[in-house]
Order: sequence, then C-alpha cells, then structure tokens
Amino acid sequence: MTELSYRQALNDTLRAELTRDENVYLIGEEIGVFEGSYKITAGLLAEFGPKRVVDTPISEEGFTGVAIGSAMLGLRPVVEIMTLNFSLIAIDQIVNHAAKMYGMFGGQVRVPMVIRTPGGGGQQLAATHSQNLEVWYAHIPGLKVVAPSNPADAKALLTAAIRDDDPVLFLENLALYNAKGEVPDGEQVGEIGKAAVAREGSDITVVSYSRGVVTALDVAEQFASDGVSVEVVDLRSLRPLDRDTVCESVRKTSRAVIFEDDLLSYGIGAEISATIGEGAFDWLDAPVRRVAAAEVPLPYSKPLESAAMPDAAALSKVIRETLAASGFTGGRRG
Amino acid sequence: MTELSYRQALNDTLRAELTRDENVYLIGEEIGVFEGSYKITAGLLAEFGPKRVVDTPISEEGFTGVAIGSAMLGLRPVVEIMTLNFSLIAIDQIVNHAAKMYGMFGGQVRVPMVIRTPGGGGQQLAATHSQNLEVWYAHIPGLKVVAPSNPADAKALLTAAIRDDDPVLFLENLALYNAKGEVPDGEQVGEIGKAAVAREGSDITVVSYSRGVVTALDVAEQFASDGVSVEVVDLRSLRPLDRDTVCESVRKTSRAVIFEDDLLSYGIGAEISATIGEGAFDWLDAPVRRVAAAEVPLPYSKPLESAAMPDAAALSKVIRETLAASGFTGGRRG
Amino acid sequence: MADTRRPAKSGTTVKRKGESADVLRGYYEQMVLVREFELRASEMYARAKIGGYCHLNLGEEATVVGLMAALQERDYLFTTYRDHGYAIIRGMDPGAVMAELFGKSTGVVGGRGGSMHMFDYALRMMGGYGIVGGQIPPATGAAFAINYRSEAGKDAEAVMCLLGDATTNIGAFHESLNLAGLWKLPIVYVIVNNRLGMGTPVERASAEPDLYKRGCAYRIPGVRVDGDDPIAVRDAALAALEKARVERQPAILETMSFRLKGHSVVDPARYRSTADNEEAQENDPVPAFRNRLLNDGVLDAAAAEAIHDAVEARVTAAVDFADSSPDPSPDDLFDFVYATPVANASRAYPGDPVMATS
Amino acid sequence: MADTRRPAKSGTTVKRKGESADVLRGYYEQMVLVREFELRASEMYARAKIGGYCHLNLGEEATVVGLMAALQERDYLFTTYRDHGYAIIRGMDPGAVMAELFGKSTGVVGGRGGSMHMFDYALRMMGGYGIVGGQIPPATGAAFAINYRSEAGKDAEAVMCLLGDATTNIGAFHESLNLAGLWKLPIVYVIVNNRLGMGTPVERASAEPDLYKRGCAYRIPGVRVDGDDPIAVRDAALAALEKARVERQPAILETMSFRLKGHSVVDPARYRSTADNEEAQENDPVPAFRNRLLNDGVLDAAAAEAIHDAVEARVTAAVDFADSSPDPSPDDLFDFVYATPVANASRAYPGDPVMATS
Ligand SMILES: Cc1ncc(C[n+]2csc(CCOP(=O)(O)OP(=O)(O)O)c2C)c(N)n1
Ligand SMILES: Cc1ncc(C[n+]2csc(CCOP(=O)(O)OP(=O)(O)O)c2C)c(N)n1
Ligand SMILES: [Mg+2]
Ligand SMILES: [Mg+2]
Repeated sequence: MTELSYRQALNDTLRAELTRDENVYLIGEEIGVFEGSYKITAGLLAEFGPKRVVDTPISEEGFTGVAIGSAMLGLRPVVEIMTLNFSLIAIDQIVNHAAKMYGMFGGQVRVPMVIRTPGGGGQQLAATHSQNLEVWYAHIPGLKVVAPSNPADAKALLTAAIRDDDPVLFLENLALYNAKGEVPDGEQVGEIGKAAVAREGSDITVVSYSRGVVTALDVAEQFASDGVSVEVVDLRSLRPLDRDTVCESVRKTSRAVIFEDDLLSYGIGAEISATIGEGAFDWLDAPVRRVAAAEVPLPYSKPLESAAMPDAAALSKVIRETLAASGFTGGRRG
Repeated sequence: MTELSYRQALNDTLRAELTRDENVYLIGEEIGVFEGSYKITAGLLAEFGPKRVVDTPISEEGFTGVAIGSAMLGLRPVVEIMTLNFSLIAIDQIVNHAAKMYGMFGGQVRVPMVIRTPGGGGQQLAATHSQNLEVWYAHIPGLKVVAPSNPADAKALLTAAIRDDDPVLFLENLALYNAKGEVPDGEQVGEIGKAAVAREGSDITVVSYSRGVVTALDVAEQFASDGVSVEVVDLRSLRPLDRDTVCESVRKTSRAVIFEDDLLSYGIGAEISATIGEGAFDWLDAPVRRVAAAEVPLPYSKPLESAAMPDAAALSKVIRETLAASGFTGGRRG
Repeated sequence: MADTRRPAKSGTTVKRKGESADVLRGYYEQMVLVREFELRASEMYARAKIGGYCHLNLGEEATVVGLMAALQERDYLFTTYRDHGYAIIRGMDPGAVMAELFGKSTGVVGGRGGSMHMFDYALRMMGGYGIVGGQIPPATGAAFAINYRSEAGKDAEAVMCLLGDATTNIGAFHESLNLAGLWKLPIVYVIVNNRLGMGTPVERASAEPDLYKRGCAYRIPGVRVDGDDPIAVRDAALAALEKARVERQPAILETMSFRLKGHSVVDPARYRSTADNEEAQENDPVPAFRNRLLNDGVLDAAAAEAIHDAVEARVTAAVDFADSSPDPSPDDLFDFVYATPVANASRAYPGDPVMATS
Repeated sequence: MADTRRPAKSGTTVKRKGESADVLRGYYEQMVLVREFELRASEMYARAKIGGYCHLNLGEEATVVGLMAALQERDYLFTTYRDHGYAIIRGMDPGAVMAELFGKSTGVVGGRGGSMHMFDYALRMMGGYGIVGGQIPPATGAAFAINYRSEAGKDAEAVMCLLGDATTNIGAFHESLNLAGLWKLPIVYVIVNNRLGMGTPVERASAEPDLYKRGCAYRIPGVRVDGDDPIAVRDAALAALEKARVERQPAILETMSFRLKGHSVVDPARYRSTADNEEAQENDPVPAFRNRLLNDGVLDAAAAEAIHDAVEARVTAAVDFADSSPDPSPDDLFDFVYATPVANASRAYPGDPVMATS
C-alpha cells in the first residue's frame, strides 16, 4: 500500500500499461509536450517517446476516430479528451462507431480502447466547461462506463479498462485529481460492472459515484457521530450497472438517497431510483430522494455556482428528511 | 376538425408559420428540391422559394450552428435534422451553444429555433439509424423537448415551438408519419411543458410519449374489453416534464407501467419511475415497471429487431404482472 | 464554377496498353456481377425480401472494379453504405452478401448489419458505414496503426477509404485529412463522385466543387479520373497507393461517374432532369466497357453472353442461398454487445424485470 | 515546411500614410488599456479575485485594436474565450468587464459567464465562446441572417469571427467555411495566429501551416498580415470587410502575433524555449508601437506617460468598481434558463424534493 493522489495513480497506471504492452499508446490534445491539461500524463512523453504518447491537433472527432480505427487493427489506444464537455464533438465516433461496431459487424471486430476524460463542475469554468454528461454514455449499449471515486479504484479500473476489448469511457473528475488514498502496490485489475459498499451502515443507504462518494463518506461520518448508521454504495461502474449491490443495500437499510453531481432530471440518479423502486419496493420505508444539481447552465460566479451544485449540507438535509419520513427513531438527535 | 396524417399536420403547420412570419425559415438537408427525406417539407420550396426553404450540404454541425447564429439575430429557423441519429454531429452546437447562450450571456440573447427530427427504430435501419436518444436532450436545461404522439399535438406543439423564444427539440418518429388523426382547424398553439391524459382509467396508469402512446392506447382498449381500466398519460413534453400530471394519475390508479421505445437503462422511463417513486410513494401498490428496448445495438434482421423492441405484447404482459403484483382482483379475467 | 469537364477519356482501346485479355475479361465479368447483383437486390427489395435502406452501386461498376483491382490483399478497405459491389469484388461470397440483405444468419455479419454494413475482417474489408463521413476517421486510424507497427516500403500495407462527393462537406473529412497530412499516413481517400448527394448536385454542396483539389488545405495532392473506366481507375489508384506505401503520402483520388438510379432503391429521383438522366445512361460503364472489349477483339458476342449467363447463375444461386438460409434467433440477441464479458450486463428483453429478483 | 516568415513589416513610420495623430494616439491608448487591463486581471487572479479559466490578450494588443478599428458599429463580432481586449475596445466598460471577471452582478453578463463569455448585444459583441471552434457556425449564421434580410452594399452589415490558429483544425471550421463560400456570406474569419494552441506550435497541428491559404478548399481568399501592427491589421480588415459587404465575399484574414505569456494565467509555459520566449518579447507590439509614435513625433515621452497614467487610473477604477460590486444572489439562480416561460420548468435547488407535494 502506498498513499497516492488520484492523479498519480492514473499516471502510474498509464506508465505500467505502456510498459507492459506495446500496443498500448496514449493519444490526445496536449498530453505530450504540455504534459496534459491536468498533468495526468506528466513525464510519459519523455519516457516513451512520441510514438506512444501522441499529441494531436484540436480535432476531437478526428483523433477519437483515429483511435477507433487503430483499435480495430489491434492497437489499444488510451484517448484523453481534455474534459467531458469536449467529447460532444467526438460523440458520433464514440456512440455511432466505437460502441456499435462489435454488434453491427456481427462480432467480427473488437474496439479495445479507453477514453479518459474528467467531468464535473465547481471550478468556476461556467456553463460549457462544467458538465456531467456521463449519463449519456451510460445509456449506450456497447460502451462500458466507469467512474472511480478514489485512487485505488482509479488504478484498478483503468488497468481493467485498458485490458478490456470493448470501448470504455473512463470518467474522472477535476475535483478528484488531488484526492489522496491508499493504493495497493503491484498489478491490480479491477472488475468493471461491480459496485462497492464503500462504508457499511444499517439505517440508510446513500448511493453515489465519482466525486460524490467523497462527500457521501464525509457525511456518513458526521451522521455516525449522531448515532445514525449510513451505508455508502459507490457505483464505480455506471454501465453495466450493478443493480444487485444497490438493491441489496436498500433491502437492508429500507431507505435510500442518491447523491450525484449530475443535473437532476434524467440523470444517473433517475436510473438508480427507478432500480430501487423496482428491486427493493417491498423494503422501502420512504420515497427515494435524489440530491443533484440544479437545472441551469452552470454559472461562473461562485455564489451562483455553489447554489447550483449539490453539497454535504444538501445531502445531510435530505438524509434527515428521509429518516424522518420513514419514522426513523434511532440516532442520538435523529 | 379534419382528419390528417401526422406528416400532413407538420407540413400544414410549417406552411402556416412560413406564411405568418417572414423571419421563419426552414433549413436542412434535402428539404427543398428533394422535398425532405420523409417528405415533411413537400411543396414548400415551390411555394416559398429558396430563401425560406434552404437546402444545405451534409454539415449538421455547420448548418445547425448557422441556424443558431441567425436566431441570435432574430430569425426563427426551423431546422430539419434528417434523423435523430445524425444530431450527434450537431450536438455540440445544440447543447453547448443553443441551450446555454441565454443563461451564459445573462439573458441578453435569445435563440428562438426549432430542431425537428425523427427518432425511432423498427424500420430495419440497423444500429446507427434507429436510435431514441431524446433522453440526452431532455437532460439539458435551456432546451425544451417535445414529442407529440398524434397529428393534433404535432400541429399545436410545432406552432408553439416555432413561436417560443428558446431552442426546442421537436421529436418526431418514423413510424408515426403516416398515422392519422383528427386535427382542429385554424391556428392552434399548444402548451409546452404539459402532459395529457390521453385516456382515462382507474386501475393502472401507463405513461408513454411519441409513438409509444399509440401502442399504449391500443393495449388500453384491449384491457378495457377485459374489464381493466387503463389510464394512459401522454407526456408530450419531455422537458419540462409535467410531473404533476403523471403523479396525479398514479395517485388515482396506484399502479404504473412506463412504455417507451428508448433503451431501458438511463432512459426516459427512469426519470418517470423515479418521479413516481418520489411523488406517489404512499399510493403505489406495486413496483413501477418499465417496458423499454433491449440494450443492444439494434440489429437489422427483422426477427432480431422485433425481439429488441418493446411492443404491445410486452406491455400487456407487464400490465398483467403489475396488476397481479398489487393483488388486483378486478377485471373480467384479471 | 466547377470544372465540369470529365477527365480525358482513357481512349477506346485497351489492348495497346498491353493488358492481358484474361484480366480484361475478368474486369468485365466483375462489372457485370456488380450490375446483376444490384439489379437483383432492387428486385428483392420490391418483393420485400430486403428491408431498411438499400443503396446500389449502379453506374459505379467500373469504379468498384478498378479500385478493387488496385487494392492488395494486405490493404484495408473502408467504405460507405453503398457497399455491395465492394463487398463482392473484394471477395465476399455473393450468397453471403445477399443473405445479409435478407437479414439471414448466414449473412456476412449474421444479419446484424444489412445493406449498409458489410464487413469481413479476413478480407480486410473493414465495413460499410451509414453515418456520412463516419468511416473517415477510423480509416485514418487504420492507416495510423499501419504506421505505428510497420515500416514504409513497396510491400507495406495501405488503406483505401471511400466516400461520396457530398461527404467532403462534413467536419470529419477535414479533421481526418488534416491528421493524415500532418502525420503522413498511408491512406488514399477515394471520392466517388457520382455528381449527387441524394438530390443535391456537387455545385450546390461544395464551395470548391473540383473535389480532388480540396486536399490543398492539408497539402494532400489529388487527382481526378474517369470513374467509368476500370483501367484508368485502377492505374490511378495503384499510383496513389504506391505513394502511400513508399512515401507515406496520403492522397485524394476523385472518380467521376454517374448514379444510374435514385439515391436508394425507394427514391424515384424525380428531381433529376431528363437531360441528366440521359447523360447518366449514355455513360453507363457496363455496355461501354463491353463495347471496348468487343471492338478490341478481347471479347466476342458469344463470350459476352456466356459471362452474362454465368453471372446470372451466380446471382440466382446467391438469392437461393439467401432465401433458404435460416433467420437469426432472438435467443442470440445479446451475443455481440460486449467482446469482453463483464458482470451485470443487461440481457433483459422488453418487458423483462430489470432484476431477476423484482 | 511552413512559410514562417512574417509578412513584411509595414515600415517604421506611420505619418507618411497620412494617419491623424489623434487617431494614432488613440490606438496607442487602446493598446495600453488592453495591456494594463490584462496585467491587472492576471494580478487579480493571483489574488483569487478571479476564478476559473482566464486567457489574456497579452501580445495581441495591436491585433485587437486594429481589428476593432476596422469593425463598424453595425457589424457583428464573435470571438473566443480570449476576449477581454475585444470586449473593452469594442466599447464595454472596463469596470463591467472586470466585474464579470470577479463574478459580480454588475458584470457584463451578471457574473454568469466570467472570463470566457463577455457579451453585449447593444454593441453587437456576440460573445466569447469556450468550445474551440464553437463560435464559427453561429458567426456564419449571423452572416446568413444579414444576407437573409438586407442587401449587399457599402453600408451593409458584416460579421467578424475570430479564431485561434489551432482552431483551424476542427470540423466546425471546415463546415462553416464551406457554407460561407457556397452561400456567399458577408463574413471575415480572422485567424489570430499567435503560433501556439496551448503548447502546440502551428506546424505540429496544421498540415497546411500557412493558415491564410486554407480557404483554398472553399474558394475563399486569404491574406496574412503583421498582427503586431495595428494599422496594417486595420487596413487588411477594412479591405476584407468591404468585400464582404459589397460582394458578399467571405474572406480569411490571418494576423501574425506572439503570445507573451502562457495559454492561460495558470500556465507557466515551460514547454517554450528561451529563444521562443525572447522572440515573443522582442516583438511585443506595445513598446514597438510606442517607439514608432515617438520616432514620428506623434507622441512625446510626457504624453506617453500621461496616457499610461490615465489608463492605469481607469483600470484601477475598474478594479474598484468590481471589488465593491455585489455578488449575484442565489435567489436569482433560475432567472435565465428559459426566455419564454413554460409550465413545469424546474426551480429546484439541490436537495429540494422534485415535487412540492412529495
Ligand atoms: C451525418 C449524416 N447526415 C445525413 C445522412 C443521410 N444521408 C445518407 S447518404 C446521403 C448523401 C451522401 O451523398 P454522397 O456523399 O455523394 O454519397 P452517395 O450517396 O452519392 O454515394 C445523406 C445525406 C447520413 N447518413 N449521415
Ligand atoms: C473542442 C475543444 N477542445 C479543446 C479545448 C481546450 N482548449 C482551449 S483553448 C485551446 C487551444 C486553442 O488554441 P488556438 O486556437 O491557437 O487559440 P489561442 O488559445 O492560441 O488563442 C484548447 C486546446 C476546448 N476549449 N474546446
Ligand atoms: Mg454522391
Ligand atoms: Mg493560438
């Protein structure tokens, strides 16, 4: 075990996979000479050279498509799209091509590629640079979508994604890059499609993913000191979605709140809520509530941005309301 | 009242609005000389000339952006994107530009435009030409998304959309163009953001939109002859979403099934189910079930395509299962 | 104004160039095969044996055959939805192609793709694609992969990427050509200029209607060739491919031909003038090539007839094969969603509960 | 290889051209204003008064001033995230621009947009945009609208659309230029070539690095001009705009300048060589223009000093205004989601129930 930042865990993993398999290469804007907009690829150009670490022009559609074509021939590209917001320009290649080829061509061709990209708001980057559009990708069969919340998962899931023969959207988050955590040493291959119980609890389940898990764990800790036992489920994989782990937790706690950075309507939380409503109906003691972003183009100004984004206070409030709605009588001040 | 096809209702409405306001113009691929891939714009070039009916090169991003810029200057473009599948190429313009400008620029500029586009599978057009991606757009604040299920609504909502000062995605469906229905004569301005109870009933609610409503109404009719009273809610507007009408219906019937052409996970139905789970929790007698498409790239071959798409049989089955799960004892053979 | 002149006809005689009679007859037979296959496909569509969209190579037979004659086995081919001819001449069994059109399990991709998505990895026929321009970035990526793992040289692999005239106006074309030009990738972009994108003539779609010139924005050279002449097409493609292999110099090749029918089988093409239609028919490459061969004595009427009959028989056999093949089974619906199996992938049919337990 | 030569310097003297001294001093003052504003913005960013991304016009002052001098009130301007200078010289109050950077309610768009999204409809400054290339299609659409509702002529409106050198590689550039060329739209695409897209030099991004030539694929003419010379920039822009007005001839104008600092305020630009940095500093347009004016006797040291002081005072006032302005209120969060109110639009803050009734 070593304590690493999320950024360093990614950087280490890329290095390890570049070393392991010469079909693996990195491609994206400013990942080489500039060392990455968020420095995830720092040092890799110097170490592996321009064949393996490919700087591209600003052509998201073009270079994502190039990665797809090269994957069809057996290479294993790891694409960096500078932020999730810019993936819109490449989305036809991702959704109409990478995701469909294996099925549409009757299993004859595989597209082993990873698209790494950070989403998320909270950096005052305004409406076009702060989006959480992962739900779009999570909707698409043929894609796999993972969204690790901590450095250890970042390492294990990036390793798995690179070795997977399908296109994987690997969602990062600007606010997570500096987050630290213990990371197991040596090769770790995570399991795509599996959620984790990030913290066990018995009174209420909070379901989250990516950055939201960090907040959820903080909030759970606070509630613990009030004698309320909060279980936190970290989805980790948005597609496939591990419905069993979610519902199992709710069957135990009888209450659920979903916490997500995403916009509320038609967001990730909608599917989680629908899943719980179907898979844990008889166990539920209160409506499943969602704590999500306000439905506005995210403003630049800090007070407005903060008002629009879900935070620990909002989550705590909804946990309390949900406990109350279910007639919860435990807890010290519950 | 006149009986019209959905196609004719659209064509009539476009003609009426072109006549009414010279800032209205149509733009898209093959809408003029070719008269539209699906002939929605038939005759309009001849009637209004090439200034008002603008054929474009194959440049979805370019011409959608052109429409946006012209709308910023006060024109009122009605864009045809040949099918929803091709909107992926224009999605950065739609989502990062049209939808954000009013908010991002502090209310200084309006983008009064309509994007008409048909979605839907069932025509054996295979994976890249059969998609229902409306949920992506429904997720985005700043956009309005309507999806009329019948010729009368098509007329009223298209009129409203053209007169609305925000960008409106107007979702059509290949399988609806020939559907007929009574259409009120004269000007009709629909209300964006309002669902309709398409058929009243008391035992169970089926929520649907666009093409799905037609099937839902058929199925409701069949159940009626079995003594089961099915209420059908037609969402009509996916954004804003009329949660009140949906929940009011379920509070009455205590049971709900969602029927959609969309892929199941993270589809439109997820939000509807989550909404019901929150807004009608205490009234629900059984889990809310979704009848949606199988999560595969839609195959060309008819037997496979049919197996992947939701139909009346699947809906009937789930209605029956939901009635049973709730201990429903009414109905003749219920 | 576009330079609407056709490139100089490559002459009416073929023998002088020292082409072997066998090769020439082979080209002719291939052209007839594409022609007859497409006519039969059209007929089968009318009989509702084929569904969805169906775009034919009618009028592009010489282009198809010329291009495929230039392409080596080791090369990769990416094309559009108008792909039947390429599929067959690249080497797919016409029966399997017809079966794909019929949506049968014996189709080249098991009925999953249909008309627009012929594919065969072994033949390095990397697919027909339906999103206009969508094939161009992956094709460029195939060239990238060649560059990544092998040296330039006469025996190097190369990529041929086909696209229609109207497709030069989409962003993916621009981004791809810029990357190919910048990185010196071994790829030939073939613009199959049939004068129309659906109903829109080139001059109403492209601000530079001399499409072979559009590489100027990427320092990519371009040539235009008579797409009705299989030999001219072949030679131009050979030259461009050679440069791609040896110099890693990407190129544009524009082939000029005519679309003999509508955009797809259901398009009556009412927007076309009689003059346009006549011009297209006059330039029909199949009788033109037959006449050349007859004039040059490479073929006589009986041999031509025999070729035609043999092709007819093959196409009939293809239809029979398709017709008698089994449908794919709905049980196999979820077979090709993921290549690497992972936990919790959905296998729910419409109406199934989302979880086994609910 | 790119033609890396700069266009010929427009000479060291300005008087001979018959420019009025007032106008010249005015340009100088504007250049100083942009310079000082940007330096102050950088300082305020370091003091955490400004957040998010912040891209400066340092090194592009002559380009900003020259372009804005050519643009008429009736014209429309679309630009990028690197927009402070354009906003101010186009006529926005520096206080309101600074307040926008501070995220205050008195900012030009009420704090909603920040650095990247300056906008003023009255000034026909149609926005700074953050998606690379995203502004190009709407700018082209503005030109479409001009065409739609008014005649060509000397007094016609036109559009100026700015973009960076690296932005010529994105699909939206291609699609837009094709449409403008095809439809003959009154628009001038100004490529502000500061040699770099973030850390990538033009030659490593564009297969045709002489960017003004890239219009060849659309029959759109292009010229390159010294972006360090406000008068040369102005004259070239005037000529291009005139053609756009009168002939509806779209054009490319490439202005050559240097980025004096990093891509944004947080970028230390370690990837740049000392030589590159020195070249950039040597070509700093602000002292260069001052020296020209001093040499020509249009300005003396005292006047230059006075201009500088006046500008300093304005910028200080702008900062004070921004600093003392109120924050926007979270109560107004939902003010600008829809221009036309409709039923059921969400006004839920995070943690609110989705329905009042639940
Ligand atoms: C992105 C996209 N836009 C529109 C279409 C619909 N479409 C299919 S083919 C076609 C015309 C293409 O013309 P061209 O490139 O000349 O090829 P041709 O059909 O003539 O072979 C159009 C508009 C599409 N498939 N994809
Ligand atoms: C579609 C997209 N891709 C990437 C980015 C990130 N990005 C912002 S500015 C920039 C460089 C642009 O360079 P250039 O066009 O030369 O303009 P400059 O910044 O030099 O003014 C990049 C890559 C973006 N904003 N949008
Ligand atoms: Mg064509
Ligand atoms: Mg630049």
